[in-house]
Amino acid sequence: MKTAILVFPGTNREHDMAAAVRSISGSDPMMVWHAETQIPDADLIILPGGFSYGDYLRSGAIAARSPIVADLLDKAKQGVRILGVCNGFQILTETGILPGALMRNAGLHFICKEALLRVERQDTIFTSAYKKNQVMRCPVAHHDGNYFADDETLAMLEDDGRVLFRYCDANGEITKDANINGSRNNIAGIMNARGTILGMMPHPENLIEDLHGGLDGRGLFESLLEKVA
Amino acid sequence: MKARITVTLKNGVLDPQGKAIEGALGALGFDGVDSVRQGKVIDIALADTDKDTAQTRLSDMCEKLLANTVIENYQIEIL
Amino acid sequence: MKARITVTLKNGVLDPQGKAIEGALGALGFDGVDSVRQGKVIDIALADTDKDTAQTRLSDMCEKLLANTVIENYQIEIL
Amino acid sequence: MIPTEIKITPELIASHGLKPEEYEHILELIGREPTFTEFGIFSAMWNEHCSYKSSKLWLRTLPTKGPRVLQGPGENAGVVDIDDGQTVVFKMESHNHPSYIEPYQGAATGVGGILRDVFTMGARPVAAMNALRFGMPDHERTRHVVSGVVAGVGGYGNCFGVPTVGGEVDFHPSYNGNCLVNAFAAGLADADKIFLSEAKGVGMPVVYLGAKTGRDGVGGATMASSEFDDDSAEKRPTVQVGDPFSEKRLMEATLELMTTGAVIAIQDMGAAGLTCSAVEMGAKGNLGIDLDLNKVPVREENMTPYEMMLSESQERMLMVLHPDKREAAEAVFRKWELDFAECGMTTDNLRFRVYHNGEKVADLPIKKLGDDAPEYDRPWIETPKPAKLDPATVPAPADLLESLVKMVGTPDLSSRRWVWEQYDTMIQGNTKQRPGGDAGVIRVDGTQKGLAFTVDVTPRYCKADPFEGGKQAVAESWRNLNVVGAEPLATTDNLNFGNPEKPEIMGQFVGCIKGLGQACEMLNMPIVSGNVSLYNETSGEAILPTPAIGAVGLLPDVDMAIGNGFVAEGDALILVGG
Ligand SMILES: Nc1ncnc2c1ncn2[C@@H]1O[C@H](COP(=O)(O)OP(=O)(O)O)[C@@H](O)[C@H]1O
Repeated sequence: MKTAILVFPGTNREHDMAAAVRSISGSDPMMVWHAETQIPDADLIILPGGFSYGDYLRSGAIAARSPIVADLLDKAKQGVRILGVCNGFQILTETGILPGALMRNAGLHFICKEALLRVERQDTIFTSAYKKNQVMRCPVAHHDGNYFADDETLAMLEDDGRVLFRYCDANGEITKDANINGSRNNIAGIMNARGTILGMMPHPENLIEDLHGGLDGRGLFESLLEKVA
Repeated sequence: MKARITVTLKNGVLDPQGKAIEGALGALGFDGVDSVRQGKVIDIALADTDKDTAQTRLSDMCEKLLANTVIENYQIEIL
Repeated sequence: MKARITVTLKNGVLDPQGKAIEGALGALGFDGVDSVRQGKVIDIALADTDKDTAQTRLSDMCEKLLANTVIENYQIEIL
Repeated sequence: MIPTEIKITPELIASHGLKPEEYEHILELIGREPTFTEFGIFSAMWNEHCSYKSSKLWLRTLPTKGPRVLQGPGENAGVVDIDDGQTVVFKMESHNHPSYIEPYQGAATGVGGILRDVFTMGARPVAAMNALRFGMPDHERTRHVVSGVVAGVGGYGNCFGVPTVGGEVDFHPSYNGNCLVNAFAAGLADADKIFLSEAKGVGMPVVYLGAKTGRDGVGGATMASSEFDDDSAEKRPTVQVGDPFSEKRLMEATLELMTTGAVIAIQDMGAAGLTCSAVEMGAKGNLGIDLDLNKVPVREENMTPYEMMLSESQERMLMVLHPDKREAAEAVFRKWELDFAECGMTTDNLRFRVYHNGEKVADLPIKKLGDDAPEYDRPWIETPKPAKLDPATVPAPADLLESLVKMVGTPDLSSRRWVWEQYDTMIQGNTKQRPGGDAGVIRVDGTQKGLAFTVDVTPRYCKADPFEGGKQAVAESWRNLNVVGAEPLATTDNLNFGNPEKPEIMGQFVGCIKGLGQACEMLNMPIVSGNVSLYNETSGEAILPTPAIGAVGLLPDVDMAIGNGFVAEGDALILVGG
């Protein structure tokens, strides 16, 4: 399994992501600089968290116009697996690879804490190591994680089962209180129609070893890296 | 040539910043504030001298970068 | 009554956002962009019917909340 | 020889924070009237902030050496050995005044400044803390200051990508008009890859890297410079705006550059950026420096030499590079899209010479700028010991539970979660103990070792008894490290006091220094870096004496770190100590 991690000026969670990939797959990911025009052959492309271009103008907006993105669009069409986390998710929406937009958190503050997510489906390449409706712990650290899509888009996402993670309470209920950032339908992560691309705000890569106080994030990488026991 | 681009949220798109300002104005005792929406202005100085080319280039800039047309409208004003 | 408040950075204050946008426009091939500065617009709907009171209240709002007068200027326009 | 554009009047001298006798001393030193630019350079070098003229004498009494100390005070940050050829590099610094004027940007640029101090040494920042002190919650400005400062600390640190692992928040009326923002940062570097500010070699290029120079913070001088001001309709703001995105690139570029072998000496530009950094590099290396201001990247038109030399624009570095590594260096600068320019050269004449538009605008003896800065033995009076409180005179609370609930609800004891949830506490994936414990703990990446961090001081103790209060701050930080299982290594301090020209205030300062010095000595926690912030007063009222102590400890095995939560029902509670 070959993994490529895209790095933009201002990306800052590429090492966390690389550590997760290494820990679970046993091999080092390739780091790909945004100014390249070609992403090396990889089975999985990851857009990690951070503040690409300072998140100036809009989060992910300037990164989404980087040279490397033309090839990212091609790879997306070809069906290469893509994971965008946090700023990576914002970049995926800004490129149009995923629908919707990520707006300022409803509370306006940056939020860094552990959230609870409900895993909506088990039958995807991203979640096969989890159970359907499992409640997983997952850290969040973002300022612009408030997912917005218009009614029509939202209905399509829901009808097609493309919502993979939602903010929930300890019982797995999708409540207003559990919705840490004001996202529509408590959405924390969505897929493309083919189920090959996932964008999510929370950081599974920051909950993968005992030091982090939990292992709930591992499942995502185990699913993707086909290492499910 | 100078231009001002105003980028505002589309109707129906929730505006957390606007809402927060509305709340804060209320808390400061300003009553009768019915709604607040926040947007951006981008002031650009261009080398262009022709108004029409400038206009075309500016709307191109908006479409390609300055506005996210999924949630935002834009308006160009040449000053 | 509707009003638009435009808040811009004072001259000489560093505008990292504007600078980043300028760089991005250049990278997208838009040449001749001499400078970019980013500001805010705040659109307010007020219950007031008298223009003068509205104007006074709005500048009060700007001073107290909407603009950071240490680094920003504001401009009020009643629509 | 050098045109003097502006007459130096007593008012100008006062507005630059210099005393008439200090100006006399300048005249003696150079044997003529300084040019306006030279005058600005002196005022920058000789102000309290740069010269430590009121505190130096006392700072020398602090214990700064130890078997693990590789670099004590005097560089951008202290360096402490953590075994296996690795070091932890750390420092704490205040940004009090700017944070009160413009809370968000003031706090943000404070964080930026301390991060720069750490990576300038060649260390990648791995942990941050912030000690914050605000006025009373019901004071009209407090809410604005608190929310701005916290958002600013977070806004900068989160974007830059360093986990915040601890801090303090206190409220007291003495901070109503003068908040305190003390930022701490720590980084990791290999012991043989530490970079210092001492220039070496004659004829070496002096290179400017980072953001362009603007008129930011050219403050004490607004009055004077307004005479040049074309659009004086708008008073020039002197607030510095932080750009964490530039800082992140500046760090990556700096660390990458260091691996190429190009860097001989490096110094970040903090307060009075170009002046202090250039003088320091030259003076330390016994070399002169020539600067050509026309080469300096500028953000605004028609900047005067005075303004450029005093600008406090953020996210800038000055370095002396190997001439034969020019290309490698340029490639790094270009990759990270940073402005850079070869703007000067080292010389063997021990002069600090500045040129602008082909004219020499300053020509000063470089060593004297620093070494001959005034130093004062300010009169001080010992703080009278408060009368002992007789416990019998204090009525016992009627209802203990009610009192407890009340205490838990006070501003000083309530939860700080609202604050630290706005900070990224787990980025880099090595955080073991996030804020909420006694000390923050991180793993040293790629090893089993852990580092623990805490920042402490109880200002009301220091007010009551500066000596005991100083000792207590050190003892508490020592205990905080101990209880998470760390061996205390060393400390950094941030000494925040009122006006040192008042003997009572100077007495507080002296008392605290003696106390914390003694405690550091006895507990084997040398002070390896620090910062002094004086004149924290509003309308003659000083803040509580606030000597914040930042301490760092080492854990051989990070997994052995102990948290402060109860683990299981039925566990025994044991009270240790007396
Ligand atoms: N400004 C801050 N930034 C980050 N963490 C903070 C801040 N203020 C307080 N904390 C954290 O909140 C917790 C409680 O703070 P405090 O009441 O000062 O603790 P203590 O009295 O045990 O030192 C500590 O873990 C501390 O590190």
